[in-house]
Amino acid sequence: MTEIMRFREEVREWLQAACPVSMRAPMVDERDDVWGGRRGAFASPDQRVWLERMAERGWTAPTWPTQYGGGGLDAARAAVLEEELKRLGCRPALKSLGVWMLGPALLAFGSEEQKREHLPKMARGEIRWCQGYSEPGAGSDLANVQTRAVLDGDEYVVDGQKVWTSHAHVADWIFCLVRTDPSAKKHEGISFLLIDMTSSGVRVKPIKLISGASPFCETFFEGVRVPAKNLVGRPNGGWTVAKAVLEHERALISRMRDARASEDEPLGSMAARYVGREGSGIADPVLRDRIAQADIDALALKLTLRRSAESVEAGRGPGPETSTFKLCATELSKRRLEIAVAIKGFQALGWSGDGYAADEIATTRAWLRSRASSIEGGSSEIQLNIIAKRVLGLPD
Amino acid sequence: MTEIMRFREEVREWLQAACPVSMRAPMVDERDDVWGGRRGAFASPDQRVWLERMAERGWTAPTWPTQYGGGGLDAARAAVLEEELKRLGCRPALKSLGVWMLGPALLAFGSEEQKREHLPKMARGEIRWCQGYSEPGAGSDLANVQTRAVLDGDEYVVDGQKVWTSHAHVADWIFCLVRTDPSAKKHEGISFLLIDMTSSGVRVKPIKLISGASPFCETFFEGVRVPAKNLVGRPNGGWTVAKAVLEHERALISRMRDARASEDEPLGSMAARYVGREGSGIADPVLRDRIAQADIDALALKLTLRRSAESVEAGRGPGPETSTFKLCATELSKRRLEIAVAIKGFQALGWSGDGYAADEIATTRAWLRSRASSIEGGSSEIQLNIIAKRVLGLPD
Amino acid sequence: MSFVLTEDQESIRRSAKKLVEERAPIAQLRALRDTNDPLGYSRDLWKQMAELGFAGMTLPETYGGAGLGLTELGLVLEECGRRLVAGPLFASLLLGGGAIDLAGSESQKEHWLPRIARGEAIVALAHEEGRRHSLYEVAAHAAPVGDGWAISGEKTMVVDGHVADAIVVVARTSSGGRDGLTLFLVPRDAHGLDVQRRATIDSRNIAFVRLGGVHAASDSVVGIVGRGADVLDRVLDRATIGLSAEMLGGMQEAFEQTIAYLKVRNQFGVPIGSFQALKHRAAQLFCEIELVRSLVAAALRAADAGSDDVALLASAAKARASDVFVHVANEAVQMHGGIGVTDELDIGLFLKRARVTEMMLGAAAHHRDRFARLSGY
Amino acid sequence: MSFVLTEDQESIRRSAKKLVEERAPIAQLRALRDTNDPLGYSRDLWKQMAELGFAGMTLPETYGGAGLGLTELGLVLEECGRRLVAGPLFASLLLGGGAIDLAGSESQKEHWLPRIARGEAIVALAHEEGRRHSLYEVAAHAAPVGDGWAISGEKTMVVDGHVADAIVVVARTSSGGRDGLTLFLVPRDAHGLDVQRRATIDSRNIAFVRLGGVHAASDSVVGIVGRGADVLDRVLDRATIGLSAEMLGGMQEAFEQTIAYLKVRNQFGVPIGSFQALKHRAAQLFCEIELVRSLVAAALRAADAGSDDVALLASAAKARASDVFVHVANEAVQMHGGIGVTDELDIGLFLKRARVTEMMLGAAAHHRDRFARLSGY
Repeated sequence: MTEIMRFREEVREWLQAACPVSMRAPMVDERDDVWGGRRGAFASPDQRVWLERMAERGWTAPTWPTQYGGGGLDAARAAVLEEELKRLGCRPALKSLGVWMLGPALLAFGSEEQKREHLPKMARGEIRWCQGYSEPGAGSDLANVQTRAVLDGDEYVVDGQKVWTSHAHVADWIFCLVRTDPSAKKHEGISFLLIDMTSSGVRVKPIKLISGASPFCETFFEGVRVPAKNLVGRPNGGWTVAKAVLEHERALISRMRDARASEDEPLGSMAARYVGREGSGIADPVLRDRIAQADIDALALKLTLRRSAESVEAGRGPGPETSTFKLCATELSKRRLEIAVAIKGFQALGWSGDGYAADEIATTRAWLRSRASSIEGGSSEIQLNIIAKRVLGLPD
Repeated sequence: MTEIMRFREEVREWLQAACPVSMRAPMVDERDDVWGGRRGAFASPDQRVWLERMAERGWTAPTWPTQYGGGGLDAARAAVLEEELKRLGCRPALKSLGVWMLGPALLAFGSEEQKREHLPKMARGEIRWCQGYSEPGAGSDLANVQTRAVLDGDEYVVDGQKVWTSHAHVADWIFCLVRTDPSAKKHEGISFLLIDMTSSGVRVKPIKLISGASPFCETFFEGVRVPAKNLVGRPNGGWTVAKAVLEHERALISRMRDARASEDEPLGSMAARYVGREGSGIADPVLRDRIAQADIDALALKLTLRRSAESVEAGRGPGPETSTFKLCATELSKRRLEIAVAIKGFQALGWSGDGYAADEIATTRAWLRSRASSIEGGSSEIQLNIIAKRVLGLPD
Repeated sequence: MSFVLTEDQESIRRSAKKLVEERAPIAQLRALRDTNDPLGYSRDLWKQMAELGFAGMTLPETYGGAGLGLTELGLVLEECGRRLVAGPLFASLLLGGGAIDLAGSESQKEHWLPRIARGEAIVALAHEEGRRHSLYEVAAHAAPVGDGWAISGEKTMVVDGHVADAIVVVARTSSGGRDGLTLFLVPRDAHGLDVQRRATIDSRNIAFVRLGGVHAASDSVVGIVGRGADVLDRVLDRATIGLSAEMLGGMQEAFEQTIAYLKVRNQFGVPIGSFQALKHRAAQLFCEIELVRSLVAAALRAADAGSDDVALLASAAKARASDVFVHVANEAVQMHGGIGVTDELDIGLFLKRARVTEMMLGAAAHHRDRFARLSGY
Repeated sequence: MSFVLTEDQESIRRSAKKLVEERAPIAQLRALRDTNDPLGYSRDLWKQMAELGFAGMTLPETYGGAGLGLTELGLVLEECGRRLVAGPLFASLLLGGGAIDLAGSESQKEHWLPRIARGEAIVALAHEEGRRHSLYEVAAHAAPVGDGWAISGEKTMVVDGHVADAIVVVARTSSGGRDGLTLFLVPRDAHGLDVQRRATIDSRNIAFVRLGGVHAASDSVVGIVGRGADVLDRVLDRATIGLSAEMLGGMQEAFEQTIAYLKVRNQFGVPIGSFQALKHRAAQLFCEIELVRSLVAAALRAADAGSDDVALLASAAKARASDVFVHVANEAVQMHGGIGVTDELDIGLFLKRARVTEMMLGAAAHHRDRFARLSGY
């Protein structure tokens, strides 16, 4: 028996014993998500137990070094852990922007002190992080950061505004891009700063979207004093850190979207339910043709993700790029939700109240929400720019 | 009775008497076109009679001054003439790039000598003109003229190459853009030159298209000597003249395309013929939906052309621009021919020979030919640029 | 028929534009929405529209109307569309009022039309039942009872139903598809009539209507028993054209707001309107809107001229308006970027209105199907 | 099943690429076309392909084949697609040969398969009759006569029919749709068999076949009388997947040529590839091709694994390959500008090939319909 096989057995046995039964049931709604943080509550005692047990082994951040609260696993073992979690149907013990996005960047660019201070709390779910990149004048032009941070003694004084800071109203800390040298070139005067949200002068205002309430906020900084040791990487070197984080974000968005879409009712049966059948097919052949097209595209995207993953695994280069996935996934998701709206017809026009089933309102809100998917995390236009430049090598 | 009404009666009587009966029958193919020129032959004696009679009254160029061989009519009378010609079903006595495109530019920019020399021969169909604008390196970037004209005494010596010179192999004269000042800015070193195609050093080579033989040629100039008096407008001022000609060309292309499309078999009946019917409609509902969309768009385009014409007539400004028409007309024509190919299926894959009906080969060739329509006369991309800039006022 | 507006038409357009710009900012729609206004429209604005003669614009002068054409009403609806005004004009004049005008008895006309024209009464039309527009699939039925009828069934998408004084209800009086339909004029307070307002994404007034054996007197029939489809066809053709005019205004406004934004929003140090990819997309939208404009104008004029091709043009206009409005609104949101998906900006309201109007009276595919049928293929 | 190529597969791809690049320039296709070559393919190239083992690649080793999978053949077909090679490989191995391999009698296999594998014999399949792909609508019929059959009817789109040594003909032996079809192996010189080559836009070898009471002995039946559809389904699924692989090569090549052109063609003083509108369109084409690539790869592997979803994946791949190849070719021509529509440039040949392959074995809409049916809606 190889070491890996032994590890697999160990994992399996441990999971069988450690994962509460209720944490193996399919997730129903967002209350089943555990985000941690000082203000985060557990919806059930089992959620707490499951998180604590996983965190204890460092398996909420399996590949991080153990001294920072991680599991210290190599890629092969981490894959085994993931497979076994999936096999048992275990829910994620912790969802965490910190673990997914900030952590890897800190490991690469952070000081020893920063790693010891922040990584273990992330891995244990004690501190919840949010991201402060976008500003009103910095959408696609992300480097156009106007939020200022001026060094005053051993503290930075931060003034400015961030937008699209997801979950800022429930987060404990924020990682931010701030301008520390206004005279330098756009990308060269930016620093990467960690800010405690409880600092004086931080104000958060939720954003309402066309789809209704949202986790997004505007976050305002007025004379916020931040210890200089919270700067990650070198001063004015924040853009490098930011880009590393962005790569993770893009991959994340297409993965999350894929997971969500798979929970939906297939368009074919939705259409059969709403439009009826005629003979063996949906009664509306033109709609049916559109659905088939969208289903084929969804299948193609799923296969492409797998093809890319296999290619990376085999060390045969990256295959098609992250930008491709983000673009295809969001554009397809918009298209599928437009079809869902077309299928549900008048019943997809409801905002709330009587007369509309829960799944009908959900479809409508999801359709409206989807319009943002091709804007956030790098708009479709930005993805096309990236593909044209980096993949196709077309000139500027 | 107003003067206009009297004029209408005169015209009607004259046409009844002057237009040979065979010149009132619908046109069948290109042999019914009369293009004139030294090398142009008449397919029937009536063609010659009809041209001579119309030219005698100056009605082949109704609005030109009489001293240049025109009819001297004002806009209202010219409209009456056009209506009466249409009412009687008269064929065009003369088709002429000279009359349509070069003539108006000569009237605006030409010297008195040039007008006297060239306009009457155009109007009488004695001289056939072709256009020498495009070059291998000057496609969409039309001003990138490389053909050189160097003044040597009272002659220009021309060297270079033109492409897409339609009918150059049967034309008598060509109007050309040539570079007379290589050191000036791109648009400022160009002159507009008239060149006799029989000059020594002019060579013409026909171009074969993906749709087969074509009226297009490459035209080569090697040390061709052209009298300096053949320069139109001021030296290095040719771009102004060229633009005036271009405006006419764009309008022309969308008009010709419209006329041609109207002769085609409607897609609906074509589909009924090839795909069959089921109940009251075409047996393939998805194809039927595509056809309806294309038919609605064709209707919309026709109405838009009419709306614009009425708006101009009423002096209420131009309405939507020429660029819009050219873009919509060519893109729609491509789309309709793709549908026609889809309808005819396997029968639309023939290039020649047995097994394919004449109309099937015609559809196939027209489809292939249509791919050039969105490239020639200002590509779709150029039209979109123009609309964005001139109509929408978007910045450079 | 001419596409060029007459002096009178220009003047109507101007006064509609002025009224809407001054008295119906989009903030009004927001306020009605956010306060959960029970009426759902501005009574004040409606009064002013009536004073300008809009409420009875296309009704005969003998009944207090202005005796004008659909072309003129189209100008007003287009301006309303630009500010997302969704007052009772469309439903009362073109749907309920349209049915009475076209097929009502003398006494029905005398009773209702002058009040509609003065903006004092609103008459809705209840014709939809399923999840999408399907005119002749009517399950609601009316059974003869004594000297009248008892109507039972359910209706959806009844525009302005909850503020209507009366509702013209389509019910089946005998079996069959297109045949056997009858129109009944049912007063709002009829026993057994239950009207529930629905909260839609675009805050347009839409109601659900339940008829539980509603008694309708024999003189409440609009037109001829069993021949309701003939009336419906004509009423809905006119309403479809009017709705397309409203949609034209909406897409035009969303487009203009987007072009304006492209000129002022800077990214990478330049206005985003200087990016060629966005320029080309904007230019394409311009072309599409111009094509819709021509179809709408032709359909309005054909209705006034009583041409044979009214139905064909109505379907052509609605098919294109539906697709283009949705496309323009989608692009408008995308080109606005992040701010475009916030509720704060108006552009999202156009996205929502686009979807609702797209489905009302038949979506694009429905009208392409009808266009094909009318074209004989 | 893995998407990553094994060493052996990489080596097959390399040798196919090398052969095609060295021995099958597009000029070869032009020469065949312009000289009206009676064969329509290069016998020399075909011989070399056979020597490399391509001609019998998927046939069992017992019959002289290489015993490899469709995945391997797909690599060869993809490379052929890049240079528009239209030799007998596809038709002989996947269509006619495919039917014999799948359902032929022992003696049919023994007679034909080794010869196919050596490139010495070509066997075509005659299954199309109408103007578009419609597998079970077969009018050609076979009547029992003595100890055999008399076949009459007409077939179109018979790939490589005029150079075939034998043709597998689909004929009806009893009424019904899918039922009652039988496959007959008819030698080229059979009495009453008339094969006419057709001149198609892409110069692919396509023939029209007329059967005037052709006599077929009872041992010429391929498979079971009346059960031909079962064989056809499987043969055509494999052929559809193979064709999609060929199309993938074609679109990839047209795309790469276009990207190269965008980098070198200057207008307005800069490479046209620097214009954002063209960049975005090119990036979109890239994504579309990558999606097709995944479907084709999955379909090839499913066929080799004998999965349940071979038919579903075959239709998915062909549906997307058809649309994307046409789209890529259209864009390639447009982006090349004037030169793109001349016969001188190769890009137009891809446009033509795209259309022919799009329609062969069913266009996109046909396969979307099939995909929907197989998906149960």
